Amino acid sequence: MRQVLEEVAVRNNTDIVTARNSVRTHAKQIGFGLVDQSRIATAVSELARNIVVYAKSGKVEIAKLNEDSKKGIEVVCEDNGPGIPDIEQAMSEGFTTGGSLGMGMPGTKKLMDAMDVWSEAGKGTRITIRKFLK
Amino acid sequence: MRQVLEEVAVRNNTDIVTARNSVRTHAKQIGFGLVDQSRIATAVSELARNIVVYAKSGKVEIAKLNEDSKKGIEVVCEDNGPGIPDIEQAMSEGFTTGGSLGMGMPGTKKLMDAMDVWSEAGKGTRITIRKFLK
Amino acid sequence: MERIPVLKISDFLIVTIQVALDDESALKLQEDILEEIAKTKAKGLLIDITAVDIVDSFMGRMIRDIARMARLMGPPTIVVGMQPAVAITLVELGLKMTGVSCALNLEKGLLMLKEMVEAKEREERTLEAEETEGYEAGA
Amino acid sequence: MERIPVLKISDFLIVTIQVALDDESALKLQEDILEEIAKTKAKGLLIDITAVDIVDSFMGRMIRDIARMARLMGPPTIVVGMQPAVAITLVELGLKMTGVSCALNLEKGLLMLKEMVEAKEREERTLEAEETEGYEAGA
Ligand SMILES: Nc1ncnc2c1ncn2[C@@H]1O[C@H](COP(=O)(O)OP(=O)(O)O)[C@@H](O)[C@H]1O
Ligand SMILES: Nc1ncnc2c1ncn2[C@@H]1O[C@H](COP(=O)(O)OP(=O)(O)O)[C@@H](O)[C@H]1O
Repeated sequence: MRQVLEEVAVRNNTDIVTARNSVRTHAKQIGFGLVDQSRIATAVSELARNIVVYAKSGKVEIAKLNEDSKKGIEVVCEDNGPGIPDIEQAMSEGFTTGGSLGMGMPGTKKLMDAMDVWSEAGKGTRITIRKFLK
Repeated sequence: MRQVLEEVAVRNNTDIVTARNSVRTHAKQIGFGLVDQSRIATAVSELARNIVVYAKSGKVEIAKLNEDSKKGIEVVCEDNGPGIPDIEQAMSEGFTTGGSLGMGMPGTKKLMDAMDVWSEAGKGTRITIRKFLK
Repeated sequence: MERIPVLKISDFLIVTIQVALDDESALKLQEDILEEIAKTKAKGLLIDITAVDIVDSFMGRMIRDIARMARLMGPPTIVVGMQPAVAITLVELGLKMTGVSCALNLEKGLLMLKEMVEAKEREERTLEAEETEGYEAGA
Repeated sequence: MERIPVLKISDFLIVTIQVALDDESALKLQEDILEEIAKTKAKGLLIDITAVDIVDSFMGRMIRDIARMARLMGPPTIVVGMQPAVAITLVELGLKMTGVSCALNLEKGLLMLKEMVEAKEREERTLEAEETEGYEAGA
């Protein structure tokens, strides 16, 4: 079962803070410990910033995963921006088109248990990340 | 609205200094603070030096951006030199064909809000950089 | 936009980050701190992040850069109070915090900063050693 | 071409950069400084960049290289007066200034340089005492 808990609109710097704080709160309620809360919130902060920087606006959807076998959190970060032309490149450390560290995408992958990237040129980007309770 | 404020011919070391000082003065008048003035002038210094080193001569055009939504500065650095064969490579840190630091192009990107590079082999290079008032 | 106060206590600047900083406020803080260093001629800088529970790559980089920038002006910097979860996340994220000195809390940080200021004159040799190890930028 | 004076004051060389230096003048200054070090047997070098409001990668590298080269000849170097905006720009640009000691102003810089020179001399004496032969230069 997948239950949507909240949706945060992301259009500016303040929304990045709102998104990561919301995710943190939900992660805590779902039962994640302090370190996982920090990992999940940090990952969302990276993805939300990318929405603001590269796509101007988008949204972050926070959902609870409640399967018998796997419980946890799923966050979908979505925008209608320009899309990512080469996903593999974007996932590699140090690659950036924004003059920053190029650490957000590969870093998010390391912090989460799963990460799916969908993107189409001119249509947008949808990144789904998951973390499971141990 | 885009209003050209000044054009500086770039042919030698002294012109690099002239270009960066002009840009700094205009940035100040447009309303940029000390740190942004330094960022913008430094970026132009890097690009003007590249004109002298790689293309022998060219020009730097300084313009004011005065859209309702975005106000700021735009600087176009243009030359009829040999062009940049692989722009992505030129934008990556440490890449140089001039035996220097290979930090000018990626550094400029980091200091500015936007950077567009156009280049064609044998025709020349045109780099447009922008910084917006916050 | 949040504005974080930069306090001068004896010879040191003390910055306590108590709210969740957005990117713009973080950059403003960076500027404020460096201007205060120039204005107050502080001998050392202490940044207290005890209350910060999320440090992403942007914020982490900002903290690191402040330390590097301050060093170019003179004063050494110490970061105190990083929460265990934050430290774990930053390392897993892969952010290199080379050149940033850290201490457990304000008290230990102040002591350490005092020693750093005193030891700064002997810095030459340390830097030389770090350099041969391929030590990274600016701090 | 601009020519920056290199002054000797007691045991130190003092270089104050007050004009916007073009690349050629910057390289000439580098040469001048190293020649003065050899000629005057100065014990320390102080570069004052208080008046410099733009340091790009070329100029930044030059300052860094002067410090590194001077050290290879012997005298420690200190850079004083870097403006906050310049420090921010250099770090954002990504220039590694490892091995460059900095101080807020001329006064603090001179004090620090004195201690650096003294620390260096102490160390050389120790090394000399320890090693009677096969001692290599450049500590
Ligand atoms: N939402 C997005 N829309 C378009 N491009 C994106 C998006 N997110 C990431 N990218 C691309 O992927 C690159 C790598 O992203 P990341 O690893 O987070 O590093 P950084 O944000 O520092 O550049 C970005 O530079 C950008 O080109
Ligand atoms: N105006 C130009 N014309 C031709 N080639 C250029 C120009 N600007 C930059 N380049 C190429 O891009 C490379 C990277 O430039 P940059 O990052 O500024 O580093 P550097 O100037 O130290 O080499 C240069 O080495 C050169 O090959």
